[in-house]
Amino acid sequence: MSSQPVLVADSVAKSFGPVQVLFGVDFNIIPGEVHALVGENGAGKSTLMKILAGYQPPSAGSIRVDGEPVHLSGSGPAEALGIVLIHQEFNLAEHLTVEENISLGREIRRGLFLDKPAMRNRARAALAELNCAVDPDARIRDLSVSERQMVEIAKAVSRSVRVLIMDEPTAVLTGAETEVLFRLIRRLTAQGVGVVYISHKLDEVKAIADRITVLRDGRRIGTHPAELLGHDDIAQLMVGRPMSDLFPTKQPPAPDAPVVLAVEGLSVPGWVRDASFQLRRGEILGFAGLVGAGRTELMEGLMGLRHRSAGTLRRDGQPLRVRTVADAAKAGIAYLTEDRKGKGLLVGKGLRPNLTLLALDRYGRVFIDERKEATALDRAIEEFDIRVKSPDALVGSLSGGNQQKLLLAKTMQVAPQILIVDEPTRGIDIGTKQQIYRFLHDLARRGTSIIVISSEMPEIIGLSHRVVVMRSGAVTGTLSGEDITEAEIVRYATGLKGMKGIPHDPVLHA
Amino acid sequence: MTQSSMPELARKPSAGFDLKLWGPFLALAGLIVLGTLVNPVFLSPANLANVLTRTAFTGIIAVGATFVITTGGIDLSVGSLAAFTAGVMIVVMNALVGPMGAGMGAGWPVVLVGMLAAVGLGLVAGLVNGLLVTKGRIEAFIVTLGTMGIFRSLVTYLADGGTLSLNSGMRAVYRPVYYGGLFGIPTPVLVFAAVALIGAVILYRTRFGRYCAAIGSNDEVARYSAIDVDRVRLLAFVLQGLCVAIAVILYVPRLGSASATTGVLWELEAIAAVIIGGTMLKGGHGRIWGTVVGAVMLTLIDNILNLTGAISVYLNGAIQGAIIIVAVLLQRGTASKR
Amino acid sequence: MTQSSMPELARKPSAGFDLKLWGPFLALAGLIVLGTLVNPVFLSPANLANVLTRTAFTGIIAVGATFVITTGGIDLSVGSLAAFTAGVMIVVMNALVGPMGAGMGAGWPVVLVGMLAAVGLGLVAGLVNGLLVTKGRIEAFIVTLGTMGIFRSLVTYLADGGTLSLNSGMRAVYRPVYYGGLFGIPTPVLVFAAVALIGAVILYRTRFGRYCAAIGSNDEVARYSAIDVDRVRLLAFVLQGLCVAIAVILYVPRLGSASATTGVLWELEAIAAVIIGGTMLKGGHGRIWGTVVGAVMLTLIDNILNLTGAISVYLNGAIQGAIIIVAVLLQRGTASKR
Amino acid sequence: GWAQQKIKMGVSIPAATHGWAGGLNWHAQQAKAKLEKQYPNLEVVLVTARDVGRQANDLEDLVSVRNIDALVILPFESAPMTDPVRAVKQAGKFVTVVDRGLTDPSIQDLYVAGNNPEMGKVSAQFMKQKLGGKGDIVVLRGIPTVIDNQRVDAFQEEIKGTQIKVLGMQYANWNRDDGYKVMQDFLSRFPKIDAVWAQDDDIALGVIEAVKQAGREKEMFILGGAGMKDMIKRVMDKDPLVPADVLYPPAMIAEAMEITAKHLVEKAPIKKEYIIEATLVTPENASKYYYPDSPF
Ligand SMILES: Nc1ncnc2c1ncn2[C@@H]1O[C@H](COP(=O)(O)OP(=O)(O)OP(=O)(O)O)[C@@H](O)[C@H]1O
Ligand SMILES: Nc1ncnc2c1ncn2[C@@H]1O[C@H](COP(=O)(O)OP(=O)(O)OP(=O)(O)O)[C@@H](O)[C@H]1O
Ligand SMILES: [Mg+2]
Ligand SMILES: [Mg+2]
Repeated sequence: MSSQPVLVADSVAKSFGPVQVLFGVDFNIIPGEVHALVGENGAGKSTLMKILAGYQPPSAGSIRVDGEPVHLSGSGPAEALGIVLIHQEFNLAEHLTVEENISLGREIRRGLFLDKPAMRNRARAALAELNCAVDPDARIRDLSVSERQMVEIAKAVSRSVRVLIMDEPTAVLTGAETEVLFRLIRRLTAQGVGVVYISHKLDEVKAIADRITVLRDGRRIGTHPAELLGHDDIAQLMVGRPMSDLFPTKQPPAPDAPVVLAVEGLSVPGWVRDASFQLRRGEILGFAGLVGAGRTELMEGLMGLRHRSAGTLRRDGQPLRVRTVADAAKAGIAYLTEDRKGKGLLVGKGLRPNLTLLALDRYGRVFIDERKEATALDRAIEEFDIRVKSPDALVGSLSGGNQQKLLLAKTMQVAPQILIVDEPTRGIDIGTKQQIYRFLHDLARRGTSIIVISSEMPEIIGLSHRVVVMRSGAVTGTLSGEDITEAEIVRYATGLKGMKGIPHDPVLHA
Repeated sequence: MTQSSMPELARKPSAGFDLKLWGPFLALAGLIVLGTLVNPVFLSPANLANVLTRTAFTGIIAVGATFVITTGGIDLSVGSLAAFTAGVMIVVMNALVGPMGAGMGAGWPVVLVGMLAAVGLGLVAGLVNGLLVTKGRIEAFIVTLGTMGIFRSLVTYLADGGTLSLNSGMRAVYRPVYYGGLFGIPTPVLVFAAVALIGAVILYRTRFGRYCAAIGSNDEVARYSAIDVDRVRLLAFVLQGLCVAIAVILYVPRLGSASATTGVLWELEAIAAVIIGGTMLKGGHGRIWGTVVGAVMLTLIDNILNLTGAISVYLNGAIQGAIIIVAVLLQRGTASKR
Repeated sequence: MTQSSMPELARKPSAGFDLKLWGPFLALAGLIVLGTLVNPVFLSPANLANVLTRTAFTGIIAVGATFVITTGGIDLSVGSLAAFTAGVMIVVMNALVGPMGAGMGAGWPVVLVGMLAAVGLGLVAGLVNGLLVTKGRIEAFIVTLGTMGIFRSLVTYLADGGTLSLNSGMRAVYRPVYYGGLFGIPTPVLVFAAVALIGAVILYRTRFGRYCAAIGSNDEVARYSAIDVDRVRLLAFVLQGLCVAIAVILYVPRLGSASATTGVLWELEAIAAVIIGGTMLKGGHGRIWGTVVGAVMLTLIDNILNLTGAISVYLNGAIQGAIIIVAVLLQRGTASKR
Repeated sequence: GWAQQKIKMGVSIPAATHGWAGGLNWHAQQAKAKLEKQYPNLEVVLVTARDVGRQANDLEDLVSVRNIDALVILPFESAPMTDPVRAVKQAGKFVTVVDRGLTDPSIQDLYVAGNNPEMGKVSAQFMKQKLGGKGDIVVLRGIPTVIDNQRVDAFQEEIKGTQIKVLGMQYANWNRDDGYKVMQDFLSRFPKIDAVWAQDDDIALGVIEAVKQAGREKEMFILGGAGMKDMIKRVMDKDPLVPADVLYPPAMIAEAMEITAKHLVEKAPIKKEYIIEATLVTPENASKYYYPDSPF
């Protein structure tokens, strides 16, 4: 790792209108290294990367490639130089197929015409490298977020790349997929590719990075060799204060706490088969599984967001009919989606309408009380630490983590008794994560029952009183107390334990 | 259709002068200047009253269209529905005039029944369109293309291919609804203003209005936010039907008749008014006041062309088209240069 | 974690019979059955040839419209452009017939020049629409609403309000282009098939086609993928202009005339064909063969109505509308039940 | 100045949205040019409208901002335009109504018109005579309006009691393309057709092409209407397919404008009504009605 940097940012600054978000940041990437970039939500990581990859021009400062100053007038020229960015937010055309997205802008042609078999093969190869079994002919809008993320990665690595910038690639991936991704990254760096890796999962950063740069409030705090920084050091550099324990001590409900929700034999055609579980008052119930285990689909089926073919719900022992989200909301159940851009937030609208959309009936019967909304927004900004330069900003201009906080705030507007959160800390920095864990913990202590779906094993383990493990659309086991360990969860999630001879295709009967 | 899904900037509505927001109003001001230059009579109160009164029909319909388009739909059937509703209204009133008499005393009840018939029909038609779109899961474009043909046909059938004319006694009673006014302001203008105001309140200040915009900008997000997407879509079509009925109630006393040619191309005019006003055809963002300005602009262009005799009559359409493009070009152009 | 434990995720979109995909074709089959029931003459080769030949004009235009709509645009000006192009073509040919003569020998060069003029005009008009949309950043709806008025006006002006008729000598030369054929298949049908085929190849097998869908689906993503969004949009409009020109080249020899009424409402028909065929009005997904079927369906409905005397002529429009809705309802209905 | 003393005559007609209306527009413009040259202190304000509502708007504008002294109007439709024209009259303007009579004839000062029922009747009489009172015919109508109804009703009234049978009747919207399409389908549907009443020359031209394409020229004849130059020419040339035409000249607008202008400027006395008869054009008299320069 002695060679010259391929890509250098020289005191880059960036302003959006009157708001400055980057202040003279220096950054460079050396071939064959993994350079991690960490920082709080809204620190400017994504913005810096977009500038490096040509998506946005810097307001000041310069970019150099191989020592030569360049003016990247778009992502095209950057890609031509081998600089490829995997976006934090999905950057796929929904109506197009996986293959079409992977090939977009780089189609293989034979003569005038597209060479579809060649492109399909290329797509399949790229996906296979990621152990991802998505059909190249599937349309993006039919994929789950984790699958989309894999497609996004496949799209990036199938280009000829010298610098690969990954903006929170693992936010929606489970440990297994992350392993696969890391193998891929190591292979790429061995070939001399420089990798920039942005993540809020500091264990990952420790595991993969050679150097770590910390960004705070648009300024570079420092760049250090990874081996010199411990987990806590990074956290402290990021948030500017020492970090205490991430997870509060668990306080499980009494064993005889009433069952507030009982799900019996719920099936979602094509996704989930015969799932049953119970949720107690004040309990945090974790859901673990690999990508594609069907956890999201189970919850969406429960909420009336997907068609159910079988299954009964009981709320406080009474049969409950949930055909729409509104029914669920009436029963005090709220769901936070994993797909914040596609299903969670209106990116073209402001914070206020987004915050109150789910609970608008609480803001006036006929006319909306905008003052009350504004107050609620102020409170949410405060409570969830949403970093926004102006309350009139459009949601699309918020940093990813801050969008996630807003989404959480939105879900909490209905003050649910049962809260289902799907990847709740996706893209959230470690400082805020701690706040959110504390928040969930306190909520449960005050009697709210919480279901947490998460791909982050520590999160599941650190938060849950009990853990339900799913695999291929079926519940394979439920763990509690001391049994909640990574090894045990993985055993159930991969089919080594739980059900005998899991059929590979159990749920596709519609 | 060039707006990007990723906003470039955090836009502050209050920061300075938002040209995107004010564009339609500027374009309107430009047209008024043009009109005055062409012929000073343009600014006479009588002419302005005429122009605004005329705008009322398509303007009121366009207010309804703003809702449908904001939810991401489209309604091509409004012109035909207007004709059909006018036809039914006339038939109803003519039929009642026998038993109830057309004298000044008995006239008003008949008119009221006619109005109720119009409103009822408008609501039912909107419901049909809405149900086909939501329950039938057919594109609004196709549904309303179909009902456009159906309504048009029905009025032709009703009129036996000719014209349905309101009983002359009834006309005398009904006339003031179009030709009368309050404090010198013609009734249609007052009604138009009221409809626009109510429309603005609904769109900007009620849950329903919010939901319309939410559905138009991302119906999945709306669904996940416990919004009954189908019901809101349905209601938007019903509202559109109601607006058509109101427009017809003002229209019938003007010409006192309905035929197969009544309201032809009103749908195009209404949609054009909505889009010129800054509402996005793809949905998600509606602007009632923009729509009002758009509707007025379209009438003004006609009026200005009538004020000058300089141009070959054959080229009227070309001038109209050019003015529309230039007006929108100017507002967009200045807006993007910020 | 072992790799072998990954569940088999691969979902095949092609699993089984895709009714969404085949819907338009089923609806077409239904119409054909209906036609045969109404009048057995329906299936006669002469009638089928008539129907297909008639479909050619709007069908070819609709192929172009498929591209524009797939990119998320819309073109309302095609009907007017067709009329204007026909007018210019006739004027050009009539003007040349003097110097070049209309004899059988000299006739073809004149026709060729006329065709070139049509193609040139179509391309330029498409370019104008496209530039206003891309560089002017005006909604396609407004741009083409404007040019619709402009082109219509220009042909009226050219024809002095009346009808432009092709020199009768020239007509004799040119006639075979419409009335002739190969192996018993009328030329327009052959050309239509060729245009559709080429359209399908472009949409499905070229980069340009893919880019159209990508832009319609999400123009920001397209831009991020280094696609020149403006250029693709522009090209789609130019392609639309070319299709209009081809349609006009087939249309002029039919009646040898052009007037202000030529091509009225063709835009609506073309867009309807596209949408019935399964292309999404909001863009992102285009289907050429669906468009062809949609166009044929629309002509068939007319034809079937003309072949039966059972219905009051006043109600033709209603039946048409109802058939359109039912046809689409059936295909959507069956599709969603999967 | 002298401009103030100009006499203004407003002319409101439907826009050139079909052939006959195109002819109307042309004749109106010719007349405008001619009259303004003939009477230097006359200004003719010509406005065209594409629907009833707009024509009503035009009348308002003519009175309120153009300040006309007289109005010549060819109403888009009779009943709906009655009140707007009445308003013009009440504003003290001289009113000439052309072609389509108002429902209240007392409004007009002058009426210049073709005769729609007469046109249907004359057409039927010719059919009866030419077919010998017996045969199968098809009818292509215009667009659903009162005029169209008047023509068709009178036609059907006249053939009542004969052995002429109307096999089929469809709207062809006064449009060549629709005439062509509808006729194609009639030809598929009916193996034997003795005559076609196309009612309008634009439709007739489409019908002719369809008949020719089917190779059935020998079987039938076609009767159009209006007096389009192409059709008059065919009659003149004794085209067996087009044995006659029934006149309904768009030039009536010019006549109305001339009479009105003459009255305005020279205060010439006028008759209250000028009815232009629906003359049957035959090879014998065709040359009288042939205007090769007209676009119609
Ligand atoms: N297009 C934009 N318009 C206005 N402000 C923007 C825009 N894009 C980003 N910002 C602002 O810039 C700041 C930095 O955002 P950025 O997305 O770079 O943060 P980040 O470090 O990636 O955070 P996260 O960890 O949450 O992804 C934020 O305050 C954000 O609101
Ligand atoms: N038996 C099965 N056969 C085929 N595909 C299956 C089967 N079971 C599940 N799947 C796949 O499961 C996936 C379910 O989506 P999803 O990835 O959202 O599940 P999840 O448990 O929520 O995982 P995550 O939230 O980590 O993404 C789909 O991609 C679907 O193809
Ligand atoms: Mg970020
Ligand atoms: Mg999930």
